[in-house]
Amino acid sequence: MIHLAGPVVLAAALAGAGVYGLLARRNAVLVLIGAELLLNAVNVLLVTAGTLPAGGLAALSAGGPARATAGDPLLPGPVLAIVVITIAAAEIGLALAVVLLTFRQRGTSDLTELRELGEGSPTYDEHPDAGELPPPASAPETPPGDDRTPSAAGAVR
Amino acid sequence: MSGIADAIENVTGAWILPIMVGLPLIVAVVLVIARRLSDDVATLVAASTATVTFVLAILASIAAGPYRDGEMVLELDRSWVPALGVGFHFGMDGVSAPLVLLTGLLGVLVCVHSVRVRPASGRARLLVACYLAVVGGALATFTVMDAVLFFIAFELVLVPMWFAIAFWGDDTQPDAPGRPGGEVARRDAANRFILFTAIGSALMLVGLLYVALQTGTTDLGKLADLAGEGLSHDVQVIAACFIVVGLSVKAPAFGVHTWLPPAHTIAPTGGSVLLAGVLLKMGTYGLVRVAVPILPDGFRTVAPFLALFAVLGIVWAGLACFVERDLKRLIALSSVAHMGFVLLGIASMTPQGLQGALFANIAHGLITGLLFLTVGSLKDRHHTADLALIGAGLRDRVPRLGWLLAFGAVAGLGLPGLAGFWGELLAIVGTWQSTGASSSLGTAGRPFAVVAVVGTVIAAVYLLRVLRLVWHGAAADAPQRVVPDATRHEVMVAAPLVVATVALGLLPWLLLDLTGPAVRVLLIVSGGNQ
Amino acid sequence: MNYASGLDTVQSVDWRLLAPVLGPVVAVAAILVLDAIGPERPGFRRLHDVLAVLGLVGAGAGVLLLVADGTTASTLCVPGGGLELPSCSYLVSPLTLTLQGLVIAGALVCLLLAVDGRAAIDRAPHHVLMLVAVTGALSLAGARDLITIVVAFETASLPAIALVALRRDAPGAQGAFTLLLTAVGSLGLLLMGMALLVLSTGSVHLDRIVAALATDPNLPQLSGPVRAVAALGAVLILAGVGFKMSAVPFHLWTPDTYAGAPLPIAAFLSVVSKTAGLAALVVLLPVGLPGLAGVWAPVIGVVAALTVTFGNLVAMRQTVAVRLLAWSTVAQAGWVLLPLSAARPGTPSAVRAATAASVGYLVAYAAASLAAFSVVVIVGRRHPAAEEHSIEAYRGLARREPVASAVLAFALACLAGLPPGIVGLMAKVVVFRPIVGATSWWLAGIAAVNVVFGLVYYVRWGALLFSPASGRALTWRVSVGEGLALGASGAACVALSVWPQAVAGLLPTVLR
Amino acid sequence: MTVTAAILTIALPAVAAVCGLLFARSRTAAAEWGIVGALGAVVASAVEAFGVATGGSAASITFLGRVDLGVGTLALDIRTDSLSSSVSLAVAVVAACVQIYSTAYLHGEGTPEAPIRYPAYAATVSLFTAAMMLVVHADDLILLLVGWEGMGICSYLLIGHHSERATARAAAVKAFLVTRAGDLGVMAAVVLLLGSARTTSIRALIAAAEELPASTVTAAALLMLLGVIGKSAQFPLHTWLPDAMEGPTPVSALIHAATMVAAGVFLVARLLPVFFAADGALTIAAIVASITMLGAALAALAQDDLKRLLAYSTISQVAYMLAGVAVAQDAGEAAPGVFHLLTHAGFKALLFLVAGCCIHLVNSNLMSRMGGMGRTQPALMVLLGLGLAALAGIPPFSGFWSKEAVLTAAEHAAVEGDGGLVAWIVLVSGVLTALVTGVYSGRAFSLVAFGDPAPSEDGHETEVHRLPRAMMWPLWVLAVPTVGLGLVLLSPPDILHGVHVSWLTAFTGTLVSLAGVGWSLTVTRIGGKDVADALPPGVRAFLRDGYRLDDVQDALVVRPYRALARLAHAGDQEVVDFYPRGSVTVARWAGLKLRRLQAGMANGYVAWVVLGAVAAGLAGVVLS
Repeated sequence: MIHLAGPVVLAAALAGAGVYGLLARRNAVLVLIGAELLLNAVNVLLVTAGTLPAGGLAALSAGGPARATAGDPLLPGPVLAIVVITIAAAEIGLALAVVLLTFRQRGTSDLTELRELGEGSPTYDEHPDAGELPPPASAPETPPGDDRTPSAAGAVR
Repeated sequence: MSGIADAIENVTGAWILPIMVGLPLIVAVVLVIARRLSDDVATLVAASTATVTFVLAILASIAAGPYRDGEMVLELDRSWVPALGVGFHFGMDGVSAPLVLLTGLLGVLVCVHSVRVRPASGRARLLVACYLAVVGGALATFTVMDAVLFFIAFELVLVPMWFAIAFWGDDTQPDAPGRPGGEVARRDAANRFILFTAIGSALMLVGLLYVALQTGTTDLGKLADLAGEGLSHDVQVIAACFIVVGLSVKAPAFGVHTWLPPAHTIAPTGGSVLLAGVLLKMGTYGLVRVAVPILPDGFRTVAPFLALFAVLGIVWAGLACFVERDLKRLIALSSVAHMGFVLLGIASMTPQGLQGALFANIAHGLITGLLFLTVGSLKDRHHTADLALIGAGLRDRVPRLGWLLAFGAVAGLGLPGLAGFWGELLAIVGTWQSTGASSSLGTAGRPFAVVAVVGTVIAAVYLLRVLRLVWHGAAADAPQRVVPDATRHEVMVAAPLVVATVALGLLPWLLLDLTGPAVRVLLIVSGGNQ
Repeated sequence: MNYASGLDTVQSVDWRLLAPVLGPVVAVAAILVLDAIGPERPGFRRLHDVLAVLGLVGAGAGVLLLVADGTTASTLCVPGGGLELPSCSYLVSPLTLTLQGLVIAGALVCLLLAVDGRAAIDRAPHHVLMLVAVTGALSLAGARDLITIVVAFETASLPAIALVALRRDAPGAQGAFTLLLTAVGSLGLLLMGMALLVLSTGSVHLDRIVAALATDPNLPQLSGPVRAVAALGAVLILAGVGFKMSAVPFHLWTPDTYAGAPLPIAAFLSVVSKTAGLAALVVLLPVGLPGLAGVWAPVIGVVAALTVTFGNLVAMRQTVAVRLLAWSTVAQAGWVLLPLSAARPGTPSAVRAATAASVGYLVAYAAASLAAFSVVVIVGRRHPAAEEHSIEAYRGLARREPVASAVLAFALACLAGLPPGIVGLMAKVVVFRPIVGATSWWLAGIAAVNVVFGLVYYVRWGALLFSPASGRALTWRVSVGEGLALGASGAACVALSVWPQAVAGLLPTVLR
Repeated sequence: MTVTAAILTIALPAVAAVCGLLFARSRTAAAEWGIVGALGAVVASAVEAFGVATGGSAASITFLGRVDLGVGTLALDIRTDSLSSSVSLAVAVVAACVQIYSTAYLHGEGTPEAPIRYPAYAATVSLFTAAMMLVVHADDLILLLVGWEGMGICSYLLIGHHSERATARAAAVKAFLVTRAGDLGVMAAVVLLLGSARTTSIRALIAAAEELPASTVTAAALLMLLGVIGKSAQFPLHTWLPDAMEGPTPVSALIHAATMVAAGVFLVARLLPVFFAADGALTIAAIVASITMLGAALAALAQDDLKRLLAYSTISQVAYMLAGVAVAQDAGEAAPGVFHLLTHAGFKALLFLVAGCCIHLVNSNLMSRMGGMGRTQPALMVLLGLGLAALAGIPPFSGFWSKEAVLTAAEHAAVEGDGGLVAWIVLVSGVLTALVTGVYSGRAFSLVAFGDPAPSEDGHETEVHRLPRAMMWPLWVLAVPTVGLGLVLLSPPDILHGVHVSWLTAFTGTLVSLAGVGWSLTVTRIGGKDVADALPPGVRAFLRDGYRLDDVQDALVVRPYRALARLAHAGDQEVVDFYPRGSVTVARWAGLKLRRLQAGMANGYVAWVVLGAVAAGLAGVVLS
């Protein structure tokens, strides 16, 4: 039985790298790789858990069979790890499909180019239907006191 | 009388109460759905529905008699949401009956008023539907005997009244510094109304649920019988805080009253009448029905603060009225002062105080209803409620309206011999009495009473100012000299209010005998100040 | 359940209990086969719809059967050792059936809404994806071990992402990618939490985890670090599931994805997906980790308070109908979560009451939300701005389209908690009860304030319906699917308003 | 029968008022309703007086029912006794005279700018009468308050009758508010008594006055005294009364003679045992009366306006009444004050109605415009002389007897009783006032009857014409008590037991009065124009303006009140309404800021997820 510290540090390092990739990368594919790293950190933890005696840390620390439940016949850690790997695969498949779709539509997979749906985004369209059914001038739809400054985005388009 | 009571017992039993509540609500829905109905027919339908409802209210209050021992004779209890312990529970006693009758009466007047006097923006069919819904909701509030049902009934009036203000309200208010007029003012008024009231009722709900969870029942009757038994002092204080704060928004107490002037000012005439005459009463009724009997200890702790805000309201609103230019707004502000007396009477937790509060409730409903009807007519004719623009000499230009206004003002200043007097007097007596260690107001009682007495003069000051500016004076000075006087129809609508004001002023026992036994039961059970 | 055979790790399967989950699976298989063999003929296309509906109806029938049975039973069990009872991966309990019923009803309405829209182009993939997602949600409600939960959770999540992308345009792709990335990140957190739980308890079965973390005074107490690890696992699970509920701060995908998704799919996300989220949360926390309620309940309280406030504040500033609904759904998620904060360790009744309130609110919300979405979908298909039409499009609608307007107005009243939407009012009562019972006055205060915040935008929208129309107002003939969805969801709101017991009295005495 | 008559005295005018207002289609009909009501009241009160005189006193009966206060009940009863029957008779007679007189005084329909509004006028006068009757008969303080305030509002309506004049509007408001401020006292007393004594029944209070806690009785008496001071226009709340002359002259007769101002004195007389039991209340009343009688008499001296002169004389005379009651030596001895009330009712009504005739003739209130009526209207001047003689206390006119009775009582209290210093003050002040009264009475007569009329401003000479009969008949009717009411002392009824006139006092008083009258009458004979010219101009103006108390009132009450009102009004918008508006602003601002978080970047959203997880994780570890 190995000491817990090693795998836990490894998992932490993997998770840290994954989160970094997830947050800091601009390219969609690289971001996805960060996500995979995060999932693999989980796998390390799970496999580590598999090496613990039945009842896990709780049984170890409580120091006795009183708390120790019978071993889970499913080999919890490793089985869950396998499931995670499968899920990760499915997810990556779906993700790549979506990235492909994006690339087809917009010609880029750079996340900074793909943000017009965000309300705080500079390219957000505040009044998308303004052209079709002009709102009547007489009745403001917002309660009084409204300082309806259209966001900077509204002016851009 | 007993013959009628027996007949009702045989025919409907206590179902008369839900029938009375349901009828206007159902007709309101029908009126909304029936799009082909012309306004003429719709208003007639509404007027007759309101009349039938009023008749039912009268029958119910006869059947709920004779109010001698304060027991609830007319009561209906069915299970509705067992998981929450919420019952479909209706009942009527001496506290409810006057308010039910008042609501019925004002409902009739408002709907009859609409038969001839139509809103400028049209769609009278939907407006009277709103009125009927408000009446139904108010009747429900005054007759339900379950805490959660009370909360629902309390909320029931919000939407129709919001519609009445938001769609038929006055959108011609002039701009004032810091207060834009027109459509913005209308929307602001409607939103203020619904938002203030909603937060009030949410807080009230928290308090009610706390009580219900601690006692295991939401039945207001059972809770009143418990009279705080099994609720520790702290629990009672917390619950009372929530309930009192929540209900004071509706009442409204000083500090949370700023929704009221815009709402009353903007609302169409009938809406103002119902707001002042019925909706404000829901808050004070709630205090009498829920806070006083159920949380005697807690309410006793909170009462001095309530009384303080009540007294502040009396003085503050009275002073503010003195320089207010808009007549509708002025009457609305004066409502804050008048309801201050009601709150003060309740806070005293004395029989006299509660008697006074319940009386003042009704009196304010009648008098302010009359004033809003009259001012509404004036506003329709002058297209403004600004005192300066209405101009002087109403007594000569439009004598009927002028005299109605003068009568309303005189009644509003609490002249002895008219309905307004008794409530104020008894509320002050109760406050004066509520002194000493075991009372709710303690050392503050007497100072509050003194200030309240002064408040009665303040009312005279601002109402006489109104009369001096528009009722008195040379007709020749008025900007619009020739306006039509009140029609027979309008006088007919106002007449019952005048008669009732005089009758209650001279024969106060008409009302006090109804509420007296109930008040004693409420207070004896809760060990209130005797 | 016979464990007598030597192969004691082989699980017995009670297919009857699994019927609700299997219904959509069978339909998926049938649609796939049909798609494989059938050319694109109009008759066949309707057949796709019928099969999908049948799958859901079958699942519903299964739920109803089990409800009629009234039993609480488990399947997919592994034997316990020694004195231990067998641990089971799937449990049929009132909680399971309630959530499953909700999922099925919600999915059915969404499906009916979808069949005449964009989904008409991609019928087979659309129906398959939706049914698979439903399957995931259904099995999530019954899952009682971590592995099943993870699998079910992802089965519910991933197809939903694909459904968003089915719009096949840039906003669709962007919405899908946003959701996907949030889902992946959250999955990492969820799995991390689960791994920590496995690490600390050595088990994936919830009943064993409960036993291992029990705060029974007769047992030796857990050491602090182990408790910390488990607690960390619990809150990471909360963080991982939070995105599915659109809880702040895991909610940011919501408005973007709703705006990018086809409208029926937005409805699907707001009801079915959210139900799945609550199912995961309820199964993992109140059912799986009641002993750690002292840890997760306060965190949920903070999250719920943030969620409801944040959602309402931003919703007040929205003009686009679907975005307004998106933010309102955030706020409503806060309402759903609020009661869970009243759970306290060692008092099973409080935990149960809190969970019941949560689920009860979700039922009310689902009905109202579906009704509102039905109208938005109908308008979106006829408005030039399509999915992005603003609420101005509803001005004066009451005159032209009274029925749809009535449904929308009623739904908004329910969401706002105003009469005549009694169910909304009752749902608020239901939520306030546990909070008040736990004397969390700060939460009660925040909730009370948010009642008002919510009113602002619901009332604003509702008022537009009745305002005089300025120019041309929309008018339409609805298709069968739209009509059914509108009618059913509207009727549900009314029925629940008349009979709020359905919202208030959900879970009987035991929470499993 | 007595009781029925008492009820009718209240009900008949009240019904007449309501009917007149609702059903009178024409001016004539309105006048008829008013006269019928008033005459009915005369008959009823005569019957009542007869009944009381023959059948004994103090019958009491339920009138408006019993009121459930929550604790105990309140009986809204009325009573008849010699006090109420005598005062009600006086009220009814004066009211009837006023109603008849008014039909001629307020003739025609007026102009659109200044309409006559006769139906409203007649009805209000009827209501006024009814209210006073209620005060007179009430056996319960609250019921009394109903009538008391009813009079207040009627006086408001009547004073402001010619509301097209700004001065009339202001006077009406002032009259109501000043008396209402005083009425706070009565209201507070009612509150106090309901609290401590648990009753406001006058009978019960009189019976229990000695048993009640001294502090309660004192406080209640002092509070009621405040009301009395307001209603009876005593210093310092008298300022409304001179302004009230803006009302039509018959109304002034009604207000000054028998109703409103007398009600205050009546209240003290009615509740004398209570005041008696209260330490110091009567002392204060006596001091207030002493100040008022002399001060008002001096102010009357400097008036140029006949009605204002009469108004100040009323204040002064009412102070006599109050003093007469206040120096009573035992709880039953209100008689001198009440006697003066009755005589004053007669002669002051006469004086006002005569003044009305004069005003009617010259279209002006100024005495300088009226001169020479001794030649043109001899009959009128005889009546004026009778009234002024009674006012000045010249024997044998009624005013002489009653005034000397008051002075005798004061002397009695000062010399023999335990009245002490206060009684001396009253006595000295009373004698001085008698002198001044003589002077201004004589002055008025000399100016009106003998003076040279100043040319009218619009140039044309006032035409001499006969006064209508409806204006003259009431004068002769009122002249009868003015001359002859002293005769009742030959066989005094119950109510006047205790009225004594000592020879010494009578002699002194008469001497002083005659001196005053003589001085002012002789001034003109020896070339002077006006006895008031003897006053330095500054003092004269000061007295004419009522000691400039209006300015004091303005500075102390009116302006601070306005400032406070403006403050409250602005505060309502800016302070109280700040938090709802503030929270709306904050909510909107927050909404705007929060939606900016929605930057659209997918991995930005994940950053928030991670941040949330970290925060939650920290919280979880801390909480575990």
